Amino acid sequence: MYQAIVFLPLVGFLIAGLFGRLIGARASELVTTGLLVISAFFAWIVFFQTAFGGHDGTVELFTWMASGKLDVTWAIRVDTLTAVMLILVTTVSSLVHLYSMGYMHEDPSRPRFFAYLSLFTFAMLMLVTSDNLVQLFFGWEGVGLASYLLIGFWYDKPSACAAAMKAFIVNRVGDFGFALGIFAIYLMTGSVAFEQVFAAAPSLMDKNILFLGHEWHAPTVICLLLFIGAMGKSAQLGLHTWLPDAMEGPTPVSALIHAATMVTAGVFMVARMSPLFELSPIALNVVLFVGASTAFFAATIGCVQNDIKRVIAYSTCSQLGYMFTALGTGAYSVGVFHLLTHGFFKALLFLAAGSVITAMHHEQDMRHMGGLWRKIPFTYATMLIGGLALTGFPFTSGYFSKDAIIETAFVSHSPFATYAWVMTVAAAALTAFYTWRQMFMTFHGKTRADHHTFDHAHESPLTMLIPLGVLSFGALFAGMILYPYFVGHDVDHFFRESIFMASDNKILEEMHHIPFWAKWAPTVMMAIGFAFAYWMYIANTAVPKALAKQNDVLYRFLLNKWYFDELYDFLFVRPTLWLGNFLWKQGDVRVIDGYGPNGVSARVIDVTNRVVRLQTGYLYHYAFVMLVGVAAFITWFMFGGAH
Amino acid sequence: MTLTLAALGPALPELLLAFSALALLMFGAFVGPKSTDTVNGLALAALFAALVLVLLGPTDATLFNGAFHVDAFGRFMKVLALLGAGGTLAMSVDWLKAEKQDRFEYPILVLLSTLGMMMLISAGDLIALYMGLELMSLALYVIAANNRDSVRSTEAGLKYFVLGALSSGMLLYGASLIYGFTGSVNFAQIAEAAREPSLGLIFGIVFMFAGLCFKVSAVPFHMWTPDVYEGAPAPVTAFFASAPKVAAMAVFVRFAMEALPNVTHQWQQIIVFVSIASMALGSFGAIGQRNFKRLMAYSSIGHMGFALVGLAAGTEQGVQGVLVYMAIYMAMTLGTFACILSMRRKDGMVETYDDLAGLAHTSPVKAFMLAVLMFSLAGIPPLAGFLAKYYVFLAAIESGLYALAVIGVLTSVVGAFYYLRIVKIMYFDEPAAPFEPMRSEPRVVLAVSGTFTLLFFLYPAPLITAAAVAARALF
Amino acid sequence: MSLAALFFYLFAGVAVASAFMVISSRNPVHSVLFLILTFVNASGLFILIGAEYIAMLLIVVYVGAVAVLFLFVVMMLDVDFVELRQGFLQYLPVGVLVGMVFLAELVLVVGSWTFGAGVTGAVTSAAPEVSNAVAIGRVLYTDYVYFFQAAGFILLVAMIGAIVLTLRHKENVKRQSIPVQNARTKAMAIDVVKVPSGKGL
Amino acid sequence: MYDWPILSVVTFLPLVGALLIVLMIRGDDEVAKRNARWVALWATLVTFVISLLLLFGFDPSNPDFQFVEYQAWLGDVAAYRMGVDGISLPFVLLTTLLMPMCILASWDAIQHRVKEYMICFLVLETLMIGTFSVLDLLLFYFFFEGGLIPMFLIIGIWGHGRKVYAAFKFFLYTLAGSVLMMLAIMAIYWQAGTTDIAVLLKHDFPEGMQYWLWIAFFASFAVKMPMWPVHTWLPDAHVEAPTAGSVILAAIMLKMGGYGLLRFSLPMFPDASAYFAPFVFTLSVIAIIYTSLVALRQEDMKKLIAYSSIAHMGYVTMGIFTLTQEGIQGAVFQMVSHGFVSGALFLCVGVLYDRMHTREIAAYGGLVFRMPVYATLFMVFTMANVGLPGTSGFIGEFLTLLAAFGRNTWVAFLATTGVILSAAYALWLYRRVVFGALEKESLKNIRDVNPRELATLVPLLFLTILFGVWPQPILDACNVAVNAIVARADVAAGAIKAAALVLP
Amino acid sequence: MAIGLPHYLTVAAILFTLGTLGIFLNRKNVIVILMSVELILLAVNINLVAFSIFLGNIVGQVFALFVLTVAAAEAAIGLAILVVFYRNRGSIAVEDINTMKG
Repeated sequence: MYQAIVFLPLVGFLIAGLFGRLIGARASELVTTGLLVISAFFAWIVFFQTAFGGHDGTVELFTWMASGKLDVTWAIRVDTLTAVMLILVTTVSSLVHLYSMGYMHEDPSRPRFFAYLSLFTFAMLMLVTSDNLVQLFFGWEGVGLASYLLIGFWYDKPSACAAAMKAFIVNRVGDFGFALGIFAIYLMTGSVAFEQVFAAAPSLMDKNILFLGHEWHAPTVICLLLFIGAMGKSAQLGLHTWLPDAMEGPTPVSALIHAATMVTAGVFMVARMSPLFELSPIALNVVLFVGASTAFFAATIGCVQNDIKRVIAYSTCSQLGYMFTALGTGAYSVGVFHLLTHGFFKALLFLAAGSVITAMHHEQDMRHMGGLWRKIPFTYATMLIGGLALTGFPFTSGYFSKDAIIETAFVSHSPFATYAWVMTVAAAALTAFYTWRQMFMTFHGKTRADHHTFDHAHESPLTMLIPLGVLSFGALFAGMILYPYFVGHDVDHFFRESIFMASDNKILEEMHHIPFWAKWAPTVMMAIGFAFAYWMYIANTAVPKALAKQNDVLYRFLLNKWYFDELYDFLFVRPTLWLGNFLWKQGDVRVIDGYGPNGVSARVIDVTNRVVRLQTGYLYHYAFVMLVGVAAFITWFMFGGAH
Repeated sequence: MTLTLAALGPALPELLLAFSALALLMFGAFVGPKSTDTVNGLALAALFAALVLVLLGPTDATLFNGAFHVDAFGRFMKVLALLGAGGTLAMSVDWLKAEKQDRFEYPILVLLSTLGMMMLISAGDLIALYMGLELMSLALYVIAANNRDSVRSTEAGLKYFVLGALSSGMLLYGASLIYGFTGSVNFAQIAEAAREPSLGLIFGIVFMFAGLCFKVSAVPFHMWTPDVYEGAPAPVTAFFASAPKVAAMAVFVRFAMEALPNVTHQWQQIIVFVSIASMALGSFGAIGQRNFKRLMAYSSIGHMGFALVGLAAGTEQGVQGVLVYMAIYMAMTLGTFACILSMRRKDGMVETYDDLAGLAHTSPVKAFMLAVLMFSLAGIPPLAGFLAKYYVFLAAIESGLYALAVIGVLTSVVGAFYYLRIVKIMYFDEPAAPFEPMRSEPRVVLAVSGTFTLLFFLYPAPLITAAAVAARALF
Repeated sequence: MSLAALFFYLFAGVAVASAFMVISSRNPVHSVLFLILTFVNASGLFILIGAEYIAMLLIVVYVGAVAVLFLFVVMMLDVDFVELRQGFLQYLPVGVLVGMVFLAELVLVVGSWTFGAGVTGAVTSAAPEVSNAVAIGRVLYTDYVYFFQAAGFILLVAMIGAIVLTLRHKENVKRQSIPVQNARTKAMAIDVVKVPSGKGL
Repeated sequence: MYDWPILSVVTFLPLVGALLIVLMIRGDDEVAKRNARWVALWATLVTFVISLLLLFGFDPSNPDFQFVEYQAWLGDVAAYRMGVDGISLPFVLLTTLLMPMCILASWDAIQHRVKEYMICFLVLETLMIGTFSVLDLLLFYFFFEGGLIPMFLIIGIWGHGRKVYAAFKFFLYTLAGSVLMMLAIMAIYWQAGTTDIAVLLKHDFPEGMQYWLWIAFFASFAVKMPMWPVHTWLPDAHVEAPTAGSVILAAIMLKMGGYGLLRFSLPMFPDASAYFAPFVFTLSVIAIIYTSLVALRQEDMKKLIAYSSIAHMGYVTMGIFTLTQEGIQGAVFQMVSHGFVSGALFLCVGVLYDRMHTREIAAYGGLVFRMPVYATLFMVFTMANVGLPGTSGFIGEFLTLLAAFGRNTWVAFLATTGVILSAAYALWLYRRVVFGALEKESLKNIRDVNPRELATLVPLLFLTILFGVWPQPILDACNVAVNAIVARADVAAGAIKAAALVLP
Repeated sequence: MAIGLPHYLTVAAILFTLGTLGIFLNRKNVIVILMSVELILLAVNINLVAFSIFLGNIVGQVFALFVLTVAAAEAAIGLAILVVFYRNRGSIAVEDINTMKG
């Protein structure tokens, strides 16, 4: 069954990819979607077996690499953490497949699209089921590839190609750290398999590693390196720049990859590596700090975006920050909880946004929308549900998971705890603001779209609406149902060994004892955010413009995404290109070739010319040379070499 | 001591050459210009017969009070010299006829010159060395100016003569010093007497070596080579590049090994320098050339430098290296000159190698053979030229002459450049006007030498073994 | 100073001086004459040292044959005697310098002459009882017959060479050939042409 | 294993093919061309099939050389000795595998002097197989250097643009590197009294001598690899060579350098290898970063791939000189994998060149619209070049970096940046050539890959993926042999390593 | 001071040097070069004869005899070549012997 879950999508990919043009688009869609549904069905079975049946399992397939001490096997390892991810991935993926059948029905290269989707799903499943770091890395890069392919799906759009490349390369920066982390783990423990690494982890507590010329605390170095990888994949502050651009891909892709699953791989990885992170308070603090900062930072940008998908993208970024905040406090299960709920409601938001976009004939700019709720009520409803969940409206799933994170930040003993709490609470307000701003701009008020488009706006086909419905259910109730298992008292029983928490890590207990005001602070902030959004976009629509004009610098700063792209361009891209050119023209051509082969050959020609000039054709010169030769020899023997 | 005719047996090849030269001279003188073809044919036959006699003759004999040695070393070198003389003579007949330079004296002079070489190779004392050298050289001076109506040919003869006379003066002066400081002219006795190197002896060696270096055209006594090679008629140049080089190298080796085994350290220094300078100058000088013959002059300077590397080692291994080198050099040189001799268009001979452009299109087999020879001259495995270099450097490394070896191989890389350029011109460039078809003699010589060069590596044992035997004869 | 020494210095001095004139005089005819003088004096040196045969040979061969040959060629070629060209002086210093170094080293070395290790060191004439010429004559055709023959071949080559290079039958020169003249017959001299009537000039 | 000299047969069978062409095919008309192509194809195919027998007969657990042959040749100086072990076998098979593809790739591209072309390739194949399967030092040099001749001709006659410059540069550069090795071979002969590699591998050279010999060998192999800063011949040679020539250069001839380092430098001069390892690390790291940066700026597809090859060879040298099991096996794997991947990439460029006769990146764009199959294949190979896990490109990089990390973290750190840069240049190339709108008029009618091209690319694709997920065959094959090298390096150089290498 | 071998050798050395100098300092005509060669050979002969006498060994004189012979032959060939060159070039100035160089 494990194999079926993981490999059915691969089969789908191969069928659609290799024979897509042969069997036609429709068949490809049906095959991939069908296989994925089966896979999802198995995944749910496995989830119940594992999470509630307490039935972990590992299937070893065959050896991947064995060299020296290194032994890497292809294996499928299922424990609760994996099982949680399995249901999320397969469910959302199959829903997105289904949705795509409607969303993409005009596209000529649907087989390719579905093949890519299945490929992605396969890679993601390999990632979550790996039992060693290298296979994890395989999945990690595999989803990166799929993401690259899907972002660049409309390859005739230069912006899409650029975004795809950017996504891949920025991810590679993260992978750079991840790879080094794997190397460090191998160096310290002699293995890359989770079993051995975790078994050896406690002994690393007081070990040092020589890294870049200095002795460091081994777990800290390892965890920080791994976290760089997580930052890249999960678009944390610094390596987040690819995520908004990734919205160039088709909307289902954004829903699946850039909201629900792939971007959460970093969170999954940190949770998976919890036995190591638990050893390094410093690393956890860094995680906490970065997570909290991202949560706030991305939210600020989300407030000024006008593209409907980009708002959600920044929201994703921000929510990922929340998850890392939880991880940074040591509350791994809480992070995973938010991962799960967020997967549902963010996928829902994206798909709903996609529905809006279809309705508006591929218009994505919210400034050209408005008043749509009457035209597409079902979409509106689902989007409302998603929005409520996102903002943490009481008793929606976001309420449970997000507020739990803010609580962990509050009770954490980290030096950054207060900072994290302030940031996350502030971000809660901003989240509510941009979510409602989006709702209002899209669905309410008078329409700003041209008549033709507006009049032809219509509800999406059933294939698209069913996924919305299913996800709405998840967005509403997943939190409530699962709260005890992720946050409450059943955590230990639920996760067992799949998440490791050190014996002094009591954060899950402490968070149940926080003061009342702190517990409700996020909810209040949410209300404030809503109020502001209402005031600005319903009550007094002139306010936003005036505010923007008033705080021009701030507005531009936010609108340009804190100038990260420009900064990177200036700091990395240009110098790299300049350096490449310099090394080529100056290094290779001028110095190496100039003094090497070409220089040598030029010198040879010089010598040759001199030799040839020596050959004057005059007898007396020739005789002179002979005489000088003899004279030189006898002089040499006279005074030098004879004895 | 009485000398019976039977006792002259070991010198039979030389006697044969001498008498055939005399007989052919008579024949030619009485029959006149009509006799040229016959004299050519007979001269070739004489060379061939001498070759057979050399091969069949005794391997160890001494005549004339030690002035004439017959040994395995001499036999090896004589075979080479005779092959070189015979090969070039065979190729030159048609050429000279076409250029209207055919005279019956030419083959006779070649015969006499070859006789000189044989004497030189067998020389066991200084007088024999000198006489052999002069017999060889005087004939060469004359045939260098063979095209007596051409400024270039006569200029070549004149330059060769003047410098040759100077060099024999030096050689003689050295010989006189050696005689004076050891009291003998016989190699074996010199070796006895020269146990302690005195400065006078060393000066003698320097002067002697200067003269010998001139004959093998080693730097700095090489200056005549390019001009003479360019100026002399092509068959003569071919002859210059092959047989006399072998003979001179043979006497060089024999003199150094038989007369001076106890002062190796001293003369080694000279040879090391000369060899480095030759390799370098040969490689660098050739790059600037356009004329194929002149290029071959520099090439032969370089190759003599490589051969001298073996001599510099001063060991049996080194001598073996020299022998192998000379044999392979001979094959490559003959083949290359076979091509040069056939660079004929309707309007006459051409000599610049640009005329070879696109030869691969117009006559692919010839181009292939010449390419093989060029790669071999450059010393690229698996061709014969590589093994030649390998053996001399092997000896140098054995003797610890690392600097010499390193400089040597690096210059060989420089040298590879101009050989490659010829390949490039033949294969990469657009075809020029085709040459007239090759005549049969050059064709045979080219085929044999090209095939030998190409396939030598398959079964190198006979030559290598023969060279080893020959080298052992000197120790 | 003994008489022998006196003559040595006389001959040596004149020989060196005239050798210098050989290479430095402007007129090649003078050079040849100075060359003869040099040889004569060298011959005197040989007589002094007791090598009469070689001394006589030097006079006969060189003065009698070679130098005259030179003279002949110099006259025949009739070259105009141009003044010393610039190059001479330009190269003179460095040439002389090298020459001097060369000479100094040679003199230093030959001054150090001692008998080589393998030589007995007996400074005796080869065979005091016979004359120099006899001594040479005894070995020349016996021990050194090989070289003698070789010398013969060398002279032969010289002869062939000189002929090959310089003898030429010019195409447009009418030469007298007495046998041909004598063998001339009427048939060869007169060609009777029958001119058909009417077809003449 | 077999009672017939299988290695000799594999080595010289292509030569027989060449002889057949020489002897049987006359003229220069279409028939002759076609015959020459077919003969060459069959010769290489049969060679490949026979070489597969090697695979079946090979015992990976046997540390000795296998299929050993001996014939007297040059007396004491050298003999004809053949044999393979786990390190050389993959290269032999790589060579025999790629040759038929090269012939196929030249099927239509080469239209003049086809006969000579095929002869050159067949001779080259013999020389290359020989290089990997001889067990005699001098004979090795024969094959190693002999390859220069046909390659020189291939670049010079059938190349493009500045072909003469490139051919000369290639030839003289590599020759200059190797002549020093020739001297070292002689010195080895005098020191050890033999040129039998099997004996020499166990010979202990005096330490002082090792350094010089090592340097001499390194001079040759570093140029061949090529390592920075003696790499500049490679871009020129690659760019100007015909497609198949580039494939051979990149896929096989570069490997001779790495093979040489593994076969000779490491086991024969273990002390020197350990002593110079930091030096090689430095050069490798510079090569990886430097050439990746330079690759970023290339305007010519082949040149870009050529520079990327240099970077990838940097991983190989780095891996080799970690002197660990992982590193060396990774290096072997990286070489084999680079053989598939770079070969395939050059074939991909060749596909375009055959159609458009330009390699300018700027001349392309939007090919995916007309050439979807091509785009897919190119994508896979690009990703393999980038080192995506699941392709064979990953294994080698991963293992070498993993091992390097254990030796020196700075090296691993800097070398790993190559992972980022390689993604940048490879994807950028792909984007500019394949993606984007199809705007150029000249490209509107471009045809997708034809079956012949598919036949060359698909096997490589298959192998790239296969070895990406299942690299064990190669790792197993060389396991024992590498083990011996590592053991020798450990024993001989333990002290130096402890002192000089772990601490940066 | 008795006249010994060194005296003769010194005279020979001077003549030898003058001969070589004559070859490369001469710019006028080739004949003088040929004469210089004769000077060199004379020097050699003096050397040989002197050594022969002082060693009490006749070989040197025989050698000198052959050197004389060969010198004569050489002179003949040299002059012959000179004559043909003069016919072609119309000059025997040393500086005019330079159609080939480089």
